[in-house]
Amino acid sequence: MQLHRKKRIEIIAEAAIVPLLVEALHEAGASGYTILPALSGGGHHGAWSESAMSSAMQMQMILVIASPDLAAGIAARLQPLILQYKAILAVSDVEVIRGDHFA
Amino acid sequence: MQLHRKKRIEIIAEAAIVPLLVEALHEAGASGYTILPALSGGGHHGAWSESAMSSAMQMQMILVIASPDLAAGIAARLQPLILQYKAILAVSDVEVIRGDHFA
Amino acid sequence: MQLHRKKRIEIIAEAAIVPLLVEALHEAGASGYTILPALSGGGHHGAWSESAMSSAMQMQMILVIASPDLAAGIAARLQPLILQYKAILAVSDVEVIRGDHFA
Amino acid sequence: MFDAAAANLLSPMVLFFVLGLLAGLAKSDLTIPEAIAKGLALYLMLAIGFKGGVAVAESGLGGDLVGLIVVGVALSCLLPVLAFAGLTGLCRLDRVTAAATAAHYGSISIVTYVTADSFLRQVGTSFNPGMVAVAALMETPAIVVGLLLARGGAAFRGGALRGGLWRETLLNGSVVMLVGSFAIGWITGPKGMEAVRAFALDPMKGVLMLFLLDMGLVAARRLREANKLRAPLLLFGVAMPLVSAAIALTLATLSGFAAGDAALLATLAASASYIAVPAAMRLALPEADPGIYITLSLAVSFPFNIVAGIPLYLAAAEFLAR
Amino acid sequence: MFDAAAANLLSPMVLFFVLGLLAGLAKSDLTIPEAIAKGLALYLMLAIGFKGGVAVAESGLGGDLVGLIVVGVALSCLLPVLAFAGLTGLCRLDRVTAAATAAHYGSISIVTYVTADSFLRQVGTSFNPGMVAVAALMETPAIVVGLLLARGGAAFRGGALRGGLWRETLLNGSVVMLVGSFAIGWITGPKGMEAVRAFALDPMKGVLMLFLLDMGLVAARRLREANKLRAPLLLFGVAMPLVSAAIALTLATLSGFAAGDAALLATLAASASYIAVPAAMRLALPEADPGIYITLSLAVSFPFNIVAGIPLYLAAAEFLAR
Amino acid sequence: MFDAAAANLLSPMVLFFVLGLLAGLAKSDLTIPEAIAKGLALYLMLAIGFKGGVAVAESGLGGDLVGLIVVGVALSCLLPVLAFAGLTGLCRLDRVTAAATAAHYGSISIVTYVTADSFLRQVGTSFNPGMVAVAALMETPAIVVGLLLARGGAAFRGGALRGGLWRETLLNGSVVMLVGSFAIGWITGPKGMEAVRAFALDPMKGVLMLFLLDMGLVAARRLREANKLRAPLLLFGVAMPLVSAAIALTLATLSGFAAGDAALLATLAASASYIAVPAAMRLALPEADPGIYITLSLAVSFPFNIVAGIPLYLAAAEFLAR
Ligand SMILES: Nc1ncnc2c1ncn2[C@@H]1O[C@H](COP(=O)(O)O)[C@@H](O)[C@H]1O
Ligand SMILES: Nc1ncnc2c1ncn2[C@@H]1O[C@H](COP(=O)(O)O)[C@@H](O)[C@H]1O
Ligand SMILES: Nc1ncnc2c1ncn2[C@@H]1O[C@H](COP(=O)(O)O)[C@@H](O)[C@H]1O
Ligand code: NA
Ligand code: NA
Ligand code: NA
Repeated sequence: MQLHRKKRIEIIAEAAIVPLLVEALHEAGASGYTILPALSGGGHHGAWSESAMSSAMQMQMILVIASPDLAAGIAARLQPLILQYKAILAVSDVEVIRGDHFA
Repeated sequence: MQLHRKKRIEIIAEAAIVPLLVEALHEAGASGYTILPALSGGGHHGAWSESAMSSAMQMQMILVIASPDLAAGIAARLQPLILQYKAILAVSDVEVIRGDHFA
Repeated sequence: MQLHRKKRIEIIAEAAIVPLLVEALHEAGASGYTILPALSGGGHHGAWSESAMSSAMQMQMILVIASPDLAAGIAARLQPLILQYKAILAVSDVEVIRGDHFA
Repeated sequence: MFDAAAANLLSPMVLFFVLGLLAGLAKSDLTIPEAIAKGLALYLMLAIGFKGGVAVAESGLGGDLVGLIVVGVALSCLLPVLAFAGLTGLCRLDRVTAAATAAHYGSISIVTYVTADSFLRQVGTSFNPGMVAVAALMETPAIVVGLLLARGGAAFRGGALRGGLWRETLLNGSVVMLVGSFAIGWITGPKGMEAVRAFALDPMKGVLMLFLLDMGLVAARRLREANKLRAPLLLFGVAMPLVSAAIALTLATLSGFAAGDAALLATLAASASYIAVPAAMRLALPEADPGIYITLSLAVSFPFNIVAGIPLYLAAAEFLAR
Repeated sequence: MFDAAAANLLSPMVLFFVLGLLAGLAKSDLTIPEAIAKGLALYLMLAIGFKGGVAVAESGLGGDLVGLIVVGVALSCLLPVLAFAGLTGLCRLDRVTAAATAAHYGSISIVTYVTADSFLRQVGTSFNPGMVAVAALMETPAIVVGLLLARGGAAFRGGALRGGLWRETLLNGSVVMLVGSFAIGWITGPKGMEAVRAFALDPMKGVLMLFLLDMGLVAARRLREANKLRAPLLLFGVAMPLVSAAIALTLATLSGFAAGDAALLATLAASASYIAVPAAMRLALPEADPGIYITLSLAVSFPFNIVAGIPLYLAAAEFLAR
Repeated sequence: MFDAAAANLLSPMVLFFVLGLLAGLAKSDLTIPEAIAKGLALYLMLAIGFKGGVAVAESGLGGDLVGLIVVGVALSCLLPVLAFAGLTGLCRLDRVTAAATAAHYGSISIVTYVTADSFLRQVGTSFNPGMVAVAALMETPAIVVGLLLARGGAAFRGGALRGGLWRETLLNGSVVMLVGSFAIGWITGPKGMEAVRAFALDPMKGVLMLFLLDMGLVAARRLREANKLRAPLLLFGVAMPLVSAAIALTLATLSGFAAGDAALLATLAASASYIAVPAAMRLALPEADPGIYITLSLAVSFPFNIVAGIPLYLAAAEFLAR
């Protein structure tokens, strides 16, 4: 069985800007993405936890698997948004089945 | 403090087939797994987001930590299901505390 | 665009002890963390799935990005809790934008 | 008929559905949490099943019920064949996606049924209280027919009907909830209803109203998220309910069913599943395109039935019953 | 007594519980979203607490209330010791898991209490409106006793009672909700009830019905997911409620409590916690096996009490009161 | 006025809010699932909008409604300027965070409005049924003013008002829900209300009660999670509602509005947004600190208005109307 080397990009960002990031992902050429919910967290701006009152500090995680080249392009395309909105973007190495599924 | 080298297997698949994959994980000898929810996503088949109307495109993530050998076995055992149902399986390197906990 | 080498720490633990782990993370000097929900899972103690009846086996995932040094300190600080409560702690390599954001 | 159409269009239920559609198309960020929507859906099944069971306990199984069941199940088996012919022949869909879509149109949408039920009560047309049992029994036969259409005899030998699928089909949540609530309503009768009416009966129309708001939002989002549906498919999503309702009305007239029963039977025939059948199809026919069948049933046929279909089927049923 | 048992078994609440059990055992995919079930549970605590408080505002604290509280708290402290002896002696469970399990049986299940309350009203047996306060006060003492049984004196010196545990125990959500709602009901009285009765009173039985459906599903799933429970443990899950109820009824008779109060006290004694206590035990006694104590309390004793226990305890209480 | 304050403080709604505050401050683990709380919030918007619309259909648009709208929208535009001056001048907040916070105080909190509505009914003070439309129209103008304060003219040229922001602002969920429900209530009138009153009207106060419990929990948690607010900011969170209410009451008196209308207008002016505006500000002014503006509006001004503000504004309005 053959595995294919890809990159795994994980973005932690406020729910409010996730649509902007997804748009940027499309522009960068990502062929797919998955968004996961978060419950709570903490950082330089204090702690938050999900609540119906306000989604203003609610974070979500975006997960993208992409080829190394595309991953570099995605990171470059998203960087301004990541900096402006103080989101987190982390890249790591993964190996996948179905290599051709990922742009 | 000693860390132990293991593999981290991440599977993104439709909720409907997650039970099949878990069954296959058991057969492959995995000693544990954790399933995380997803909110929305997009890919070759268009975008989806969770809704009460139909779980037909709802994705979930299965996470398995396993020894390198077992991980290879798991990937091989799951491959046909991954291909048939167009799921995603990605493997990466991790180091864990409590090495003996993982088959 | 420059990426910075960090560690990604992923902890899978029962919801009930997550507050203890977060406290320990603070003491270890982590500058931030994010908690994600889990739906179900299985392991040496049998299977669980989320239910309103009892959060006694409900798991959550804590995600922390930290510098390699801090990550070692975090793992050391959390080890007793991880062992006592039979949680999972896995460390892997990532590269991030905004290196200075992470202690 | 214009009165009926107006009564339907001006009911708070349909207006909230339209509000949801408009908000969704305008990309408003209004959303109803998934858990709430699932809870509302479960509530509606419980309430409609329980109410039907209590009504049967009160007034007995109407003489026509067996006939209604036979015709209903026959429709659930036959309509997929028709839909399949249309989808492969006229819409040039691939065999497997066509078969999966056809199964949806043989099965039913319980929310469409609940909306029709409350519409009939509003305009004062009576119907057989056991009708909800007909709805439950029409949910699943179409799944098997769809699999046969996709795989031929191999459906039984090969993988399609293996594994969790039989359970998924026969014990799927909505069938269990409907049939179970119906049975409990029947057993406990009016006394049971008295104990729980403030929960299970009185708020039902209001819950339906909120749920239809969500349906409108989801249908609009589905329309936007879907890769574009070609015109023939869109047409199918409107024409198939009309054809199904016409066949149901014909059979109902031949069988001499009352106008209310005929209208509900037509509504069931015209409605398409978007809960049970998609789940079964993803498992059994993974190569079928869910973007087609969910969008058609949820975002085209469902709105059509809610807004225009139900009063139309009632008007036709009353015309034929004269 | 047979009448009472039949009235219980044929109530929509118990029938929906049985439906949930059957659907879960048959592996139906029927599920109620976790958030909805949690919301229903919170609602039931609010409603039962508020109702009790309003009733006290209306009719005053019954003369027996102090006695009921004393006996209830004593039961919550003593029953764990008995359970511990049985679990270590007869079932040969390890010390820590036995102690954790024992704590569950000293504490109470508020849903069992709500079901008994609505059963008593249905059959027309009156009881002290402050009884819900007894329930709240019985929730937590057993936790401390369980820790003492597990750790001996070390429970106070070492880690077990440290940290969040006191808060977890005394300020746990269900206690706060029950006691808070009771107090607010007492303060606002009938006027407050009038303002919110369409929410807090009228739909209560119906909500209980839906919640019990979920309890049935969860209990069945727990039975399936659990590593097999050995026969002695299963037996314990049925015998312990009977023993606890018998002791409670004896004390109630000696104290001269009315039949309704005695039946509720027996129900509280017989019921086992599956919310507050498991959470506390995971923190304080991580080496105890949750597969044992959750399964026993949720999947064995809870169903037994709902289906058979409650009418039995009432029948016995009425017999003893004669 | 003391009677009014007591009536408010002793209503189950306010008592449950206080229970939530206390439980949250004591770090009880009582929580209401996010989905449930969102569902309750949507319900309250639906119910209050629908009720307002039906009331307008019944009694017509009161002659003052245009005047109320003009004054309301003017307040929504002017109050942010005042708040901005106070926040930069007296509290020494940075320009962008001050502007973002100011926008919250120009906008409104619909739950505060619903609480005031039910308080007025309880004490028997009548008001214009179209008032809920005033509330909806006051939600968004303040957002634009806030952006102008932060960015000056650049708000229109540069990025702030680009992208999803207009939609976020004009089509945000709460506005759509309020305005849509109001319109549907108006269209369907008393007949529509009759069909859904057991859902949309009767349980409203009870739902508000449960929702306020959650608001109390969330406000307390926010207070605990927030990096410490300095004293001048805390003071602002109490003083600003008083100043806003005073201005609103002055304008209302000059315009000759009835006491009930004036009290509601003052409540709207005094209340600060914690749903729509924070979401818009995170997008448009990411460098503003949400820890400041959410904590101030949710954890300081909201509790003040619920517990003390509403009866105070009514007392003042009645005094001025004499
Ligand atoms: N080092 C980190 N690891 C994981 N999540 C983080 C980290 N830092 C920040 N976050 C998440 O990002 C949110 C905002 O971070 P901050 O801007 O530092 O307050 C936090 O509340 C966390 O949810
Ligand atoms: N490259 C990717 N990275 C992360 N998730 C993906 C990726 N591709 C697909 N997915 C997920 O898998 C689902 C189905 O993908 P597809 O079959 O390409 O439509 C998508 O909706 C995403 O949730
Ligand atoms: N190898 C594993 N990979 C991922 N999750 C695991 C693994 N082992 C255990 N878990 C999670 O941890 C929980 C408790 O594990 P255990 O103590 O082995 O029963 C399981 O129910 C899973 O949610
Ligand atoms: Na059909
Ligand atoms: Na007990
Ligand atoms: Na305001």
